[in-house]
Amino acid sequence: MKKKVLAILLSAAMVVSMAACGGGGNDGGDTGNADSGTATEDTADAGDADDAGSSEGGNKGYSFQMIVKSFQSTYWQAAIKGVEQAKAELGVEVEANGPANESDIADQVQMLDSAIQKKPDGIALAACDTKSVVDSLAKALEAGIPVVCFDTGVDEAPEGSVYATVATDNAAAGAVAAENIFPVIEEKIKAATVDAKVRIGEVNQDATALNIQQRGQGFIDKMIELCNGADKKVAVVGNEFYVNGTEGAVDEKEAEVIIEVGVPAQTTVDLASTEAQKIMSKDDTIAIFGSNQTTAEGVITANQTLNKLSTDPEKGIIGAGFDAGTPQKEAILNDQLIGSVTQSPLMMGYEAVITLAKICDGEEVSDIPMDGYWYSKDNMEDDNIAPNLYD
Amino acid sequence: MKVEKIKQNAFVKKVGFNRIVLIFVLLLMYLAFGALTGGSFFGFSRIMNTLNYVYFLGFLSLGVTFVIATGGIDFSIGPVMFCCSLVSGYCLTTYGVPMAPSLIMSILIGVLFGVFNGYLVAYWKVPPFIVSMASMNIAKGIAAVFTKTQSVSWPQSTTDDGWYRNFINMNGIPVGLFIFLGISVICAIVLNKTKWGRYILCLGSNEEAVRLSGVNVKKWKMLAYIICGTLVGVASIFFVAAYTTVQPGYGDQYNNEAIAGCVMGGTSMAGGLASISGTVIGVFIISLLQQGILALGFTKEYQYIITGLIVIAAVYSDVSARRRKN
Amino acid sequence: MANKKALGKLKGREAMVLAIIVAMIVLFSILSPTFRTYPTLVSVLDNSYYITLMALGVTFPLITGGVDLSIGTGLVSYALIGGFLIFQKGMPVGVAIAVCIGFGILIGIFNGVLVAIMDLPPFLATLCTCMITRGLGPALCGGFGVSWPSSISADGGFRKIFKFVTAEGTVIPIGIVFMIILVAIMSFVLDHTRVGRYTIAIGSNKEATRLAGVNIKFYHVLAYVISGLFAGMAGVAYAATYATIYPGAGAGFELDAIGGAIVGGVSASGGVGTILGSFLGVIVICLMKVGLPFIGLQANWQQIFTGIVLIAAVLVDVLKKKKD
Amino acid sequence: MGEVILTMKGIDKSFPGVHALDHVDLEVRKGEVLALMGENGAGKSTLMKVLTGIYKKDSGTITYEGKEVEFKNTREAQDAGIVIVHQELNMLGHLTVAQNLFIGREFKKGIRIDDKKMNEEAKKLFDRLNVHIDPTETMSNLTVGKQQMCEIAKAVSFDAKVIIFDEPSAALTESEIEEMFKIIRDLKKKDIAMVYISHRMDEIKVITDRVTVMRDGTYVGTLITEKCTKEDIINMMVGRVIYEDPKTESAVPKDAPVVLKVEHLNAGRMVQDVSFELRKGEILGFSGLMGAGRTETARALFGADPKESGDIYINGQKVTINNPQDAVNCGIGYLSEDRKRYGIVVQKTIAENTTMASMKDFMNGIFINKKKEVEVADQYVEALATKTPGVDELVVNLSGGNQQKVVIAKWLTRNSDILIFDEPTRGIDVGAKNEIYKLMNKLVAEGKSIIMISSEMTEILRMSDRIVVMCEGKKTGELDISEAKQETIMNLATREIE
Repeated sequence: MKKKVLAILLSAAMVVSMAACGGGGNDGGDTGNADSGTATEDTADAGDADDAGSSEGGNKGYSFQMIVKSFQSTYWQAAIKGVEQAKAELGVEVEANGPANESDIADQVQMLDSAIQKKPDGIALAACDTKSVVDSLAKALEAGIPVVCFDTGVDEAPEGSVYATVATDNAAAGAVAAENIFPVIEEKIKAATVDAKVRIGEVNQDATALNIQQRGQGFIDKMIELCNGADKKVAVVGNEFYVNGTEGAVDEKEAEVIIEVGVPAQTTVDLASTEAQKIMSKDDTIAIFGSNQTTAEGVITANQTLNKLSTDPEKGIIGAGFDAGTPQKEAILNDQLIGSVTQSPLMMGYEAVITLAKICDGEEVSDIPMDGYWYSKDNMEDDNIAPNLYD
Repeated sequence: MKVEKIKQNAFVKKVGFNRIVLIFVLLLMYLAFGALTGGSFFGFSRIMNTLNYVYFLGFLSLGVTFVIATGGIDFSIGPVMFCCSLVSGYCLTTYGVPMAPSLIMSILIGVLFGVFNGYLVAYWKVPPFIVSMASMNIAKGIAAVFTKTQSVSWPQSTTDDGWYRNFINMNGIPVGLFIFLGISVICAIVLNKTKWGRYILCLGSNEEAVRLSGVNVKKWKMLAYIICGTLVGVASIFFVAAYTTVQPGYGDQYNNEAIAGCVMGGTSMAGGLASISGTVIGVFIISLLQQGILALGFTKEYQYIITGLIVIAAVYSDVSARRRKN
Repeated sequence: MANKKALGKLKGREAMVLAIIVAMIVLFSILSPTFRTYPTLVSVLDNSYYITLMALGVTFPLITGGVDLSIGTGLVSYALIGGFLIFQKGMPVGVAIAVCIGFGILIGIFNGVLVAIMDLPPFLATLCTCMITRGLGPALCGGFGVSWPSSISADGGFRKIFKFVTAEGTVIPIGIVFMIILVAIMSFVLDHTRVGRYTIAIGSNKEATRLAGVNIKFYHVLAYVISGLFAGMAGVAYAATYATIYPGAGAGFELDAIGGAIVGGVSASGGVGTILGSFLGVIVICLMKVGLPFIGLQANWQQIFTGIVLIAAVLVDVLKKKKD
Repeated sequence: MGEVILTMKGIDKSFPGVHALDHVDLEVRKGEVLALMGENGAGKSTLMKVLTGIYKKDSGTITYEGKEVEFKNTREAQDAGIVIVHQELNMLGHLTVAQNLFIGREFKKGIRIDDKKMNEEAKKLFDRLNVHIDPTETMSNLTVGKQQMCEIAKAVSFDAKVIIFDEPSAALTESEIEEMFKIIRDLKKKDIAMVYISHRMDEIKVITDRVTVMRDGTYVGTLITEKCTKEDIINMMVGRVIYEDPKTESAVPKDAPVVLKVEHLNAGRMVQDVSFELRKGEILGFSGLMGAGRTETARALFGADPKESGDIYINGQKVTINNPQDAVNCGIGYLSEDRKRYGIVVQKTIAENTTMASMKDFMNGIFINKKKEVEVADQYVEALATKTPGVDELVVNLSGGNQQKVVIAKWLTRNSDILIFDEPTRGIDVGAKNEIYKLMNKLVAEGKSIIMISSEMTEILRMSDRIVVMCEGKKTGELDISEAKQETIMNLATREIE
């Protein structure tokens, strides 16, 4: 009996103590990030030497809450980096947090609500799911807390709750990939006939937030447009969602070009690579596009066995990716991928905070559209690219 | 006989005592979090948030309590819950099935999985653990195939179909709480006052003896799984009511939390010993924990770790208590 | 010779699984020309390494009548921690691998203590460890995804353990060789050493084993340590196969491994099972993982089929028991 | 009589709330068989467990071969030469006989276990005891008796100086017991000391030299077996004479109606073409050796196990019984030999167990009528004189005899007319045994009919009106009590073996 009580008390004590250290960490300035997984240490290591110096810069003393989709992919590390810069410049508090996993929708909603209850001067939000945050945004509106969406826009947001959206135009970004892939494979497409079809693959993470959907669709639409330009008919096969979602596609039989869309059952590299493999191991495949970091890495992983990727359409399959991360950057440097589209997470993070600050200063703010930049071996070092190519 | 008398009192105490300690822990945690988050934790809307989590988790826990009472286990509940709201939600959004039928459909799918699991466990004697593994995969698979691997968003409260969200919160009134407690009471009655519960508990404790008493154990065992399935269906409604969006391929983590809540409440994994009230309190503890951890700005990871440790503590106390008794 | 008979039975099971494997390969090859290519074979193997390793390990707890659910989330967080050390702390890969495996063993011991010494129900105990490990990795290294050095990079050599790429770019899946060696070793351990003998004994009748003066606590813990050790190795294999390790992944991996073992004839109630069986079982699971997409089924079908196969596998046993 | 090899003095041991051993003394001499007797819970097994280091004693001294010793675990005791043959069999069903014999002390070549050598050694051992068991046989394929032999063989194989038999005969057939006695005598010659715990008086008389009696955890006294009678021993055990003589003629009128008629019942190897009748108010004894198929017959009749063929008539009506439900609805109740597994739900209260089989009589609407439940349970606690603080007591806390009574109450509540008692008094102490017997007589007097399966000859002869004898799954004879003699039954029971 005693044991039982003891055990339960013990666990209670544990909770309290856990909480305690959390609280301890919490009153300290930017340790908000520390809680959300020692982000600061990382980014500190990762550079930002000027951070220390400029931290005495302006001091507006605002405190913001930032909710990201998750800290899973290094993409968000870059975003945090941007936030760090903004913090340093403006001397504001930003407490960043995010679910363990881009699909823990429920958690993110809870976090957003928590953030609102902390009554910050503003909230920067990258919504995992655009629908489920709507109610919370309404709460924010009531509480009079300005919200800036970054990375992902929330279309159905209640009027006036979201002051500005700092996000990539994903459809455009997807199109960018298509535009850059097409010239390389143009010859092959021209050569294609109904009997000798060519196949273009796309691996798309299961789309929770619209942005990846739009991206995938953007790529498909652009590619179709370009192919039609070269008067070739295009068919879309694979995941029914895109097959049904696409206009201007024809039936597989009378098409010269086939766009095959693979969607892994879950957002894991292994499943992504299986999908990529499936497409790449077909003989008529001439190009493949991984529409976000995970799936792009899926393509690379698949290639480790297939060894089919090449920058020369005659030698093998043309590969392109999205976002950055070490594996992709290496793949590009090693002529496996011809290039990749990067958004500017760093800028997004930065802008998001800046915008919030402006709002607090009562300035007018408007949406800041971010472009997707195509980067390849040649321009990886450019100033407008390099900072966005996170590891 | 004197000896046994003592033992028995100890046992009675144990049952009662258990709850008291739990409630104590619950309050302790609440205060702790409150203190650490500078009061913001005591806000009304914070409570509502916590409840949002309590609802669906609660129904899952109630369901699995019945299964564990039979000495079985079901950790397909999380994915099955998602499967329910995905499939019915997809019908709602894509095939234009009206709201009411979709909700009923959610529950029916839950029941179907209950039947499936129950049948295999009771009539084919497949170990529950394996059945769970199987139906977990099947649930995920079906959901994904059906929705073409796209997430499904149920209507917002603002839309005409939004009324279903009043289940949890009708302009500020936590309706869900009443529904949840109501159903909990029903569950408690079923478990303790009816033939169903009596047989479920007994066969959890000694199936063969019950069978040789001329009871159709298979039927009652299956029933436990069906009850579980039904409640999972209900849970799925409360999940979408709280968070609108569900997506294929997930839901595993809720198994652990649901089972945790149930075990913490003093339901013994060995079967035959279950307590609805305990489960309810357990669920509140888990949800409060989840809420508190997030409020403190921790990420989910810490919640996983702490929940894990707490459950270990709870189970250990249960085990050692039973060892003492024998 | 009843012993032979008993052996015979298991052999029968393995033969059956082997037959299924062949059947699947034939079926897929017929349905999909792209399936019957060397690269696909290699990729099936690639996908199998970390699952196989998990399965080899988890077979031991299963035979003691327990289970280890922590291996899936475990291997990911070990790999995560390893990668974290390499990139954030600039440690050599060797150290990372060691840490990876070390953590596996630690968690193994933890499980062992919970189950064998504190006497908790294995299922629940390891479910908790599953939660803990799930949090552990991200908590320790900041919840960011990390990638181990790629095969091209200087210290990417460890990837060659599992897959050797010749100059002409042909890929040799030497990983499978290691798997076979490990299968041989572990089979020996299970069938011909005290560790294995007592593992079976515990699964068969714990009390009797104790009264026979066997230090069951030790051997029971050991079973979980083995499982942990292999989970650690699986972590390395996973890191070696895939570019980036994302936190939060790994839930469900264990089911592939345990499912494989069950399909391979390991009894969920303990006392029965062979390493070879588990190995073959895993191959079946992996064939489905990789194969089904090739025959034009969306990846999700794989999950459904896995479920069905699992039930089928157990039903076979149930029916067999009914017969005799 | 050899010199003393082992003495235990003033051994004291308490468990939470129980004073299991109160300064018990014990003395064992080389080459003797010492019977250790006492009712269940008298502390026999506890004492032995203290000796072999399974329990730790609170106080007292153990002197073995002149030195004071205290073993920390069975292993140490074994190494010192004190081995215990446990009451419950400690088999590893999935391993072979040889692997079982040498578990914990395998022969090894390097790190490899040398199974070949183990098989050879096992073979030698069995030859020495001349029992015929294949060392490579998987343990679970052996009969209970054979498994028990392995246990003994195992004990012998640690060239033991003291062997403790804890109710070794409980699961053995008469012939196997004979075999065992041969071994024991043989061991005596080898000057090995043995402690023999058993409930069976006749065995005690046959095999032991001295009898030490315990009661309620205390030492009562020691007798020389030849110089004492059963009554003496029993008196020391319970302090009252309860031994009764066999029934001489049936109490059932010849014209009593047949309530149960079984024809050509077949269920696997153990039940082959069994037919018999049961009259109203009759106790039909089922005698035979362990594994003769009596329990199997009962279970098949009750629908607990599937049967291949055979007709069952209740009061002349043909009935189909495919599962226990059918049987119970036909008014049959089955009291298993293994109460804990098949009889009671230990974690539940007496009341809950009592109404288990007849829930539907205790419902009002969808709710259970707890009040009525308790009333009825109380009645039966009265009627059967069940020793318990109350009906809300958990059955796990009751003694064997009282648990048996709860099971009986369960069937009476269901008012079953035909009761199958399978080994009704196994593991029940002598006092409680007697109560059960009285109870059975009372029941038949009230017009119930009883099938009693028993391995204890005295029990059969004392209770039955008629006796069915089975052997190797076949019915080999049916005797009226008046013509039944121990010898006649024995050779019916063993007919096919010879």
